[in-house]
Amino acid sequence: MTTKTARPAALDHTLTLNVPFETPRQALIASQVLQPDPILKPQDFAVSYAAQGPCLEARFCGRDARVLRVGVSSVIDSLKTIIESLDELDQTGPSSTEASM
Amino acid sequence: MLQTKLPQFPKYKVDISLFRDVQNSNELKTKVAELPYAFIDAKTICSREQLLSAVYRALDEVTYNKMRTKSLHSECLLCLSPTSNIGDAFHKFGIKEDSREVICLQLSKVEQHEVPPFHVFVKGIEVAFDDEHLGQFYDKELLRRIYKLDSSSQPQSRESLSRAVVNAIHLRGL
Amino acid sequence: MSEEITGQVRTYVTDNIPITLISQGAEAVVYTTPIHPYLPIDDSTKGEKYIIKYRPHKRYRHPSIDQALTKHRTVGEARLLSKLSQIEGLQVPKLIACDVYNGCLWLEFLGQDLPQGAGFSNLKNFLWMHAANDPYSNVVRETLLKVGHQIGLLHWNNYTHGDLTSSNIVLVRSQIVDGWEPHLIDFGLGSVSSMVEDKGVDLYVLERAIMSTHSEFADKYNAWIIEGFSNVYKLQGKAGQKKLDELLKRFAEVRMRGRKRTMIG
Amino acid sequence: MVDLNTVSPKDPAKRYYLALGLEGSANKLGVGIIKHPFLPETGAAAKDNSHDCHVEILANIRDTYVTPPGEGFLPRDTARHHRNWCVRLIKRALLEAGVRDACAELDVICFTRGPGMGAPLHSVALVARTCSLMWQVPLVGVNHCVGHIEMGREITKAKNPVVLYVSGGNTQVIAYSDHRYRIFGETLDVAVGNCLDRFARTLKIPNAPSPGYNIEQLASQCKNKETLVELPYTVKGMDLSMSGILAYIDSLAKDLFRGNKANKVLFDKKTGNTKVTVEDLCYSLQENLFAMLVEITERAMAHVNADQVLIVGGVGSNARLQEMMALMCHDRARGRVHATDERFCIDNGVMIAQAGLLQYRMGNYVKDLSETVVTQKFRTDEVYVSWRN
Repeated sequence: MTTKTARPAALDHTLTLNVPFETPRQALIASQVLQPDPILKPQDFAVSYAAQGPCLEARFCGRDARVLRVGVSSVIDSLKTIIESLDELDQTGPSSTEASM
Repeated sequence: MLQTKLPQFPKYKVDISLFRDVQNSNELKTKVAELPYAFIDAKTICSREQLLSAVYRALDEVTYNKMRTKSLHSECLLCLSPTSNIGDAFHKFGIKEDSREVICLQLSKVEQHEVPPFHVFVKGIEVAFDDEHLGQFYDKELLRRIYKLDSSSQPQSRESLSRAVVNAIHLRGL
Repeated sequence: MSEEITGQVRTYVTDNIPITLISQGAEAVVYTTPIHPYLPIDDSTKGEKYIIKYRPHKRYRHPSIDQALTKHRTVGEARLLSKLSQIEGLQVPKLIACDVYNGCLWLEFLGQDLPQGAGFSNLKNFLWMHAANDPYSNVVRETLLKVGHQIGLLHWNNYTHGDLTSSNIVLVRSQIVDGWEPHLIDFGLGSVSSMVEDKGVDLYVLERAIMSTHSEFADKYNAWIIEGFSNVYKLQGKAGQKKLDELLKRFAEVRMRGRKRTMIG
Repeated sequence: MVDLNTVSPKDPAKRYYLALGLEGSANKLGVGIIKHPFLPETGAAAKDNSHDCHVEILANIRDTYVTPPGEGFLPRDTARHHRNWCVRLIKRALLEAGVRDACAELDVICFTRGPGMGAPLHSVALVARTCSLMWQVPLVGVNHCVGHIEMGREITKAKNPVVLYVSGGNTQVIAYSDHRYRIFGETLDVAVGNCLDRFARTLKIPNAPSPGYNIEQLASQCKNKETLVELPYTVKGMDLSMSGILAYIDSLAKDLFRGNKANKVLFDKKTGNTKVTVEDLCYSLQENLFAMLVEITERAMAHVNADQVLIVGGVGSNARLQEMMALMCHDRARGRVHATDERFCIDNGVMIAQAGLLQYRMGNYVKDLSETVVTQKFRTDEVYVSWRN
């Protein structure tokens, strides 16, 4: 996890997350799943995703620390859901369908 | 004389006569309570539909709601009125000491036995109870005041006045 | 069920008043009868027809709601017609009698049969009749201008119709040769309203009605109606023009969103 | 002419379609799996058979986010609930349905695209997208209301009914014409379910199994059914308004709890005794609201000349509403009312699968993930209903 500060204009609070996945395919899926959702206030916050090998790189920038925090935390919530889906539902074969409930 | 029945209320018969040059209004007014008729000041009636509307409303009230006065005749007078004040209705529509043109109305059950005809009591000249004669006798300004028809929407013709009056009769108290 | 309701009405009006069912809406059933409820049969009533509009009892709702509603609506419609009848130039059916205890209104019957078997003289049939040969003829234009004029009068006086379809506009032969006088009927959903929204919806409902039945010529037809409508407001000078602009703006908005507001889930 | 077989089943040898449906637009999270046999007679020459697909329900699981009495469900918390449970529910559904290899067996994944609460919708959409990508199964975004309608039609086999859709978020009277479910009338402010939920909150009665159910129980215990507490009756043409009724009955309930003797509706003028109970209020509220609903439904029936009504949505499971609607249908056209039980009328995944699978079979599925963005506002009449005549 690295923090960068050199961003132009108003969105000068930035953060980049590198999330490791088991395979490049899973990283790609995660980036594709996150991609479509529009940002509610693009003037305050922006995010971009890229799959690099087995890693998902998410770059955030926001107008202030609070906006950045809120935005990042919501993406992390989403990521948790995606990762759980990948972990639990990928390769749904006889061996992995043991109900965990 | 108009002898009729309202089709929806076949158990009642309605007799109506219009008199002009009535000489004994004074005497008739004192006998209103004892005679089995309603005596109406013709100045306050502009059309047949006005009076018959009131008769219809009276029978409707008596049949489906309740009788609010002592007799069918007083019920008719009340139903002519735009307000629900019985004394006021008598005062406005009932015969006056100096009434020259008078409408006699008898509304009764069919089985009720005959009562003496109007002319036994009324000293005057009977004319047809129709819109032509009513149109000669009614007092436009008086009617406007009674029914509180505001001046901004002054009905021009007798027909439109009659229409406004019929509306008021059917909407009283509702 | 219509037989059941018709049975109720027959009992109510007695055998002396023959009735013919002409329409069965959700709320009211409408009959015609040749018998006037109180005027004797003579030259003035012979050959005439009258409307009986009956609001039947609804078993599904609680009796106290049912009675209150029937009375409220019967009175409401009668009162509205009474008020409208006082507006100069506005043509609505005459109220003959109102029996709130039985949910019955007696009204003047308006309209007649159109020539060439084109059906009853409501606006819908009238436009159908003309669509066949000369859809843009002068009589169509004149009539639609007058339709607009009627609605203009209604709205200018702060009333709305609530169900303004081309079947609820009935044409009556006028003094002028081949001319027609439009009358507005069925004020069951009408109300007193100064809200531009309600008026905009009225105009929109009519526009849709014309479009759905006379789509080919609807643009011109609707334009004529609006022209007649606007003339009423323009006669009222600056204030009228201001209200007209506001109303037409809202009409356009209503049209854009298709009458309904968008709402969350 | 509608051909429901424009897309072949994934495994043509099996001659059936399998669809997974995910629903999470409000506080219920639902996962359903359904099967449509490949019926040759629903092919090109067929009539409108979309209400008779011979659906087989392989799994229908639901988990409701229940809040304590007096509290409603907030979007954030509801979304968290859905995120916590969604994957577990899918696993269980696959197991129940006997789907061993989702990748090979599922034809389509259907999810609710709207209308509803944004955050809960989004959390379920994420799972749908992930599954679609990892299993290589096409996606269909479904309109929640259309889901209700299609499920109701399939379960009841109602042919072209007027639909009353009543739930926590919606109150609409709908009739089908020319490939759209057109809205004839609807609420101008709050939905009927919302109105009941909020009143339940004022009464501080439990939210489980549902606030509306508990109000229904209280109403049935009303001892004085002859007299109603008079409430505003606000039908406006084809539409209705309920916010005024809610505000008024809320104030009555508050006065009742506070013992405000000045309120003459609740307390006897002379003795000060209570005249009205909580049960009376619930009964009167139901009678009033439902009379309004039935009335606008009848208007729509008269308009389109229909003789059947289908009630869908959570409030549709209310027995009194069904009874009133049945009386109206009978009196109006000797017609009948169709309703489903709580398995189907309360939000569920099966209904999303049903509507989604119909759409999929017409060849209409997501081509680009940008089409899967959820939307809080999504009107029933925006959907092009290709699967009906």
